Amino acid sequence: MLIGDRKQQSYEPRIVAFLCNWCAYAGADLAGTQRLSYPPNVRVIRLMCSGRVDPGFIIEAFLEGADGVIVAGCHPGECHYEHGNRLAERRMTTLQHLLGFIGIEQARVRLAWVSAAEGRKFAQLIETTVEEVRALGPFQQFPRRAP
Amino acid sequence: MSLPQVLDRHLRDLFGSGRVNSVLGAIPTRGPLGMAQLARTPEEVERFTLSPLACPNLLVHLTSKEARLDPTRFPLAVLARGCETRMLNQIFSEHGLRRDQVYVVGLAHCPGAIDPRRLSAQLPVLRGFPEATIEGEEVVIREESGELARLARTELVLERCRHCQNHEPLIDDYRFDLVEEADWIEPVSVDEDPGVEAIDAMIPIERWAYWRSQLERCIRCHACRDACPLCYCENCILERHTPCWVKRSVNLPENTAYQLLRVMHLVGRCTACGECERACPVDLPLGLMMRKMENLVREYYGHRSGLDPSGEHLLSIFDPRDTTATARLEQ
Amino acid sequence: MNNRVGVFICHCGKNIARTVDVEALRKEAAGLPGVEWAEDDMYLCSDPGQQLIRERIAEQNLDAVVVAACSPTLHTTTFRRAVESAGVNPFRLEIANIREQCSWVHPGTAETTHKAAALVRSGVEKARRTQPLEPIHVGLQRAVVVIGGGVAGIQAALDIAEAGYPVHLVEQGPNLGGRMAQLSETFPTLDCSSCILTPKMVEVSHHPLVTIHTLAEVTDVEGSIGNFQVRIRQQPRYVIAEGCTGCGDCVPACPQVVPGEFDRGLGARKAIYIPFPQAVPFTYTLDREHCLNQGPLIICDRCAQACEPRAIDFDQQPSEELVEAGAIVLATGCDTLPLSHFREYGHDRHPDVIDGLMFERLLSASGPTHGEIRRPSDHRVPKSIAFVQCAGSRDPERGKAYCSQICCMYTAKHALLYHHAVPDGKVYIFYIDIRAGGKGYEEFVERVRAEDGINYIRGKVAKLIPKDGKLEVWGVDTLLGEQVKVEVDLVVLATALVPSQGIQELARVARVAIDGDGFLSEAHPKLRPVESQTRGIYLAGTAQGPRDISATVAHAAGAASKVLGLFSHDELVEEPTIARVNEALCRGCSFCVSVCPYDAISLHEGTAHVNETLCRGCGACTPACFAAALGPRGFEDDQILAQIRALAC
Amino acid sequence: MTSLAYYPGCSLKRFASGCEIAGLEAARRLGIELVELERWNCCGTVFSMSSGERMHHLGSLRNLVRVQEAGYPEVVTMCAMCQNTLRQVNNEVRGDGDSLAMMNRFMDEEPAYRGEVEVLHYLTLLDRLGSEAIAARVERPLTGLRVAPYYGCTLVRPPSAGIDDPEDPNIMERLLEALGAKVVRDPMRVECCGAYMGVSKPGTINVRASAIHGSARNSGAEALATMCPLCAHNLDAVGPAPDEPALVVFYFTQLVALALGAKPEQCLAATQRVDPRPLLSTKGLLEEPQP
Repeated sequence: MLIGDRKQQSYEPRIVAFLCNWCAYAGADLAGTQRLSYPPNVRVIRLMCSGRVDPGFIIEAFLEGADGVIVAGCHPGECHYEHGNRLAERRMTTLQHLLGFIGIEQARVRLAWVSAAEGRKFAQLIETTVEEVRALGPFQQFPRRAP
Repeated sequence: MSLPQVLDRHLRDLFGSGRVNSVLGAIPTRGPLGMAQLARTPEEVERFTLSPLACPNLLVHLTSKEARLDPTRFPLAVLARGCETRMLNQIFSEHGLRRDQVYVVGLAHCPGAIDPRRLSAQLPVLRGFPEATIEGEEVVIREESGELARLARTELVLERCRHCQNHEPLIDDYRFDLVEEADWIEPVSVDEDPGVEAIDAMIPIERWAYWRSQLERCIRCHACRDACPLCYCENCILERHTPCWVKRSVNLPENTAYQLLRVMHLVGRCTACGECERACPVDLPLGLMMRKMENLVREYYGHRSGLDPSGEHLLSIFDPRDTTATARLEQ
Repeated sequence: MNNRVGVFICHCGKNIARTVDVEALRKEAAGLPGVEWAEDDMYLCSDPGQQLIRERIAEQNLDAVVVAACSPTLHTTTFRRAVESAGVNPFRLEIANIREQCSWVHPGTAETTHKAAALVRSGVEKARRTQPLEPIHVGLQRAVVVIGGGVAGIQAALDIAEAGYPVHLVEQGPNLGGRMAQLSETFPTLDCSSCILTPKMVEVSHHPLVTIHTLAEVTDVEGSIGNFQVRIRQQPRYVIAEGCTGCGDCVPACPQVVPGEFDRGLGARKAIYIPFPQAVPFTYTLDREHCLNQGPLIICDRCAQACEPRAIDFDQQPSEELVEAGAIVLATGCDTLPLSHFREYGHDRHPDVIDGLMFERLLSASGPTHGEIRRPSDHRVPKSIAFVQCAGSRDPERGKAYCSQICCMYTAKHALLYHHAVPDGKVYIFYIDIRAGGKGYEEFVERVRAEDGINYIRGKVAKLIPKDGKLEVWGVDTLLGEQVKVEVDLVVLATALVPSQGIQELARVARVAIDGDGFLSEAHPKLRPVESQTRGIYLAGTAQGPRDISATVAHAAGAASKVLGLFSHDELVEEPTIARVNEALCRGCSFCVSVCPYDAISLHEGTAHVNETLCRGCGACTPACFAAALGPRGFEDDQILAQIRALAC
Repeated sequence: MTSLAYYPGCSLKRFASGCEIAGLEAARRLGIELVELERWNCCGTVFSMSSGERMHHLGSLRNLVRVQEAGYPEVVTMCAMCQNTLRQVNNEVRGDGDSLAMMNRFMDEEPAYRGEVEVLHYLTLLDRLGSEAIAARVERPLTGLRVAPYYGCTLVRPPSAGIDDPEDPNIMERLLEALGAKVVRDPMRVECCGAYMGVSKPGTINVRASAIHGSARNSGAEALATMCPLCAHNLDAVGPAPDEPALVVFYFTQLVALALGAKPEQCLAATQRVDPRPLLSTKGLLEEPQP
């Protein structure tokens, strides 16, 4: 397998990002067309709406090896499906507090609003998240599933 | 100590009038726990007891697989205390059961239920069929030979009774006072929850160290899930393999995923009744997570499950004012 | 599980190949479980590129395809057609975005290729779990309901009826015409407004395919694009339309005199009336609110006596009608900011402070003063007039933040028409900026500015002080840097355009979005200005925002063309990526019912059911259902979990 | 007899004492006892508001601390400028915790201000009682007296510290109707009287005064009524040019006291250049009220 084993190199956090198709994913594309640069630690999964993100996905991401998770959707009031982002807000908030309660740092899960016109903001979101998760260190709470 | 005369006759009338096919209540057992019992005939009613020592998990028998496979038990009458009527409301609001399937015998002026573990910790020598009555802030334990002990109520009752806000049934078709109106004094409901506060005070590493030591002991016997009156899914995703959310192996990561997913499926529904913790064979402090989440949804969204039989589910709606600290990049 | 997946990696010239080691990526992809074939190519989106994919599908008998190239927003349809033409279901195509979200934003290091490999792995895992999906075909009702009988509604109705489809034109007022019917002349050509509007009104009233409902309102809208059920509530006119010949004998007989809404309160009308002579339908209306007969008790029947064809019927009842329609056009027009809003101008205590629409009525030959400009207080011809531009517009603190677009032009027109009527009259126009962007508009304003007696003063008006029968206008001339005090006989405020009354309620009923200022929200401000955010409901005219008559007509014609585009298909073809319920797992808890923004899910005998035309596939219902009994095709739990596994390690 | 904290302000103790005497008497007749604060200092006048410098606002803040110490939830003031300054400072510190904390630290010998005091102008106090309650206590209705209320600036601007609509105030009109007077709604009632401009450019006050008096006279008024000592000084003490006729300028409290049946010397204690007695006697408003 070509994948370098992350543990030997200096610690590079692995971030999984769930982006909503209409705003955050388009914002990420815009960062590309603007040729901005941001760390390659983030791997994107495209969903139709941030309202589709099941709290279980975040738990699975940690199980499978992620050190941090981003869920990004449209700004409140701009959701393509009216209020998918508002539903995501309650789900992610309750999940963050549950994870925090058992000792998984809340900062490992970040919910953010990025519009299709905010390429720079998307790049900045990636940078700050990677820095924050790097500061927290690798996900030590439990061993991950073998790839 | 069978049922008081008035209640006994009322339950028999329910059978007589064909209003119910069965009555669900508690019967005394050796030692302080009591057992849930489904009376199918009027005669079996007289075995029931209202003793605070006999408060088993009744409501799980309304939504369990057996209940679904045995529809003849409905319509069913249930002897329900305040907290149990709150759970009934939540089940009705989720269409787990129709309101007309359950005849609610509301047990009013509920002084609380004794926690068997706390009682045996304080009275290890207890045997036989003890009698217990709660008088104000004191619990009096009696045996045939007379009064055995007099202990503080808040030290003996279940955790949910210490925080109880519903001493009176929220819904009922018939009401019966456990304590006479004359000498009923509203028990003190305690706010602080040392267990949850202790963990809140910890820093993440300490919290994880504590929960790691607990979750490592989980044997994935599903007792917590099967004891929960709200976990009545046909094919629970924690057991599904396509897609596979939680793998079969019993180890720290899968156990953690199992409990996190179970709790997330109860957020906004759970009434913190504590039955999951009571059913756990390895004594995992599951009640801590449930009470933490119940406090959180009340503090953040002003949501208390089970107060309205037609209430909306917390995570299916939103409020324009929801601006919790999730989108930190915004601040 | 599809186990014969073909992975095609695009160089995109240098755009991907510069920072991603395409060869290593190809080797990596070839070794992935379920992958039968992996190949790279310079330009996959080109015809040779697509031909390459088609050939490989045939050669290697591939059952799913992953294209690692640019963002799916660019070529998804292109590649879907390519795979479909080679016999693979178009929804078994997955695109890995290794350009915008990988090669363009990361340096040419090994880590970038690792990331590209992970994205390809994720695409493959999802592709292996895709199901063949067929687009959903829904029947289409080829009829339309146009709400609003002004020039926008009329234009939309005519264009659609001309194309051969039935139209229900619903107007709240007693007759068609809307705002335009109240105007005297129109800028910049000074055409008589009713002369150019009446032929359109007559044409629409005689068109066989157009059914006109006046004194009617839409009270309920059910269903979705292609299959709306619209409930129209008809208020009683108390005059039998067929019987009424329009002779007008009833009017002199009626004892009840009432301020006329059509004349904005400047003129009076009887309880039985017709708003203006060219009204269509040309039928009188009895306004029971002001008629002496209140309720069932009839104490005065003079109009009935005077009506020779016996066309008055006091006990007509409201009626309702349910209309099937495939599309709805909202053309509810606009209103102006009420004068009571301008306390600093003291309107409520001074009749000679009026708004632009009232001045139009004074100019109009069918108006209360038969075209002679006379001021409301003492009916004398005003010797001097002050026009106040931006009254309530471009005023975020006390009024509306937006520019109402048409006031500069109609004020110039008012000034010119007044100058023609009273050559020695003095005109002061207080403005901030003159906006004359249309064809021939700037030239028109220059022509007005050149007239002597017309003074453009750049500055806002602070106060109006009534002073012995005249009005002292306190303003400022920012160009000269001086305060200005001018005494005039009449003040005309060019008040801001605001959405029409009742738009809030109609938007709630039709479930369409409204913007911050109360205008209807368009699907996209630049690219989809005539569509609402609700599919199948289109917007025409000032209901969507301030615009002049020519822009309104063009906007309405645009809405009509969208409707005709929809009706040109035999049926509606819907994206198949909508939610599907697994009845066996559904507990009937209805959590999904309350979460759906489109009310697409309902409970039938304790099991959830998805209305395929309403569901848009957002997936908000899936996390709400913890029995995981429903999910949008194309974004199912197993696919996403597989993607997480592929990406997280 | 309800009692409220009362902050007089400097002018009401000297130049505008007539306003205070009439105001206290009228309040007493309406069953309100205005208890003057033991210690109070100058409110800093509108001058202090000209800069955002927090140190200049300590004057008003110290007065609010005095009210808080005395334990009253509200403080009443008659002078338009005092209520304007006190309310602007109150709004400011309530909205900005940091500067309040800094100011509290600076005034180390004073207890910290908690921001719970409400500042109430005398007119708002009367308006709160309601026209019926006031009309019921009128013993000498001001019938026939044509009065034009004059607000000036500090009673209504800025809106956050104003007691009524800055463009179209109505509070004095409502109260005058309750007192039986003939209300004249003059359009110049919210125009500036020239304020301190008289100091640097003496002529301006005459110009402003003649415009205001002229407009009120055109609207048919015989007298002006104001609640601001500075406006009263400019409109009466300075007034229009000597050769122009000038209207009587009352403090509004004088009219209230007069209507409620107070003795004339209590109502006319103010030093008015244009003597109000001839006007009042023609209206029969100087006799004892009939029982």
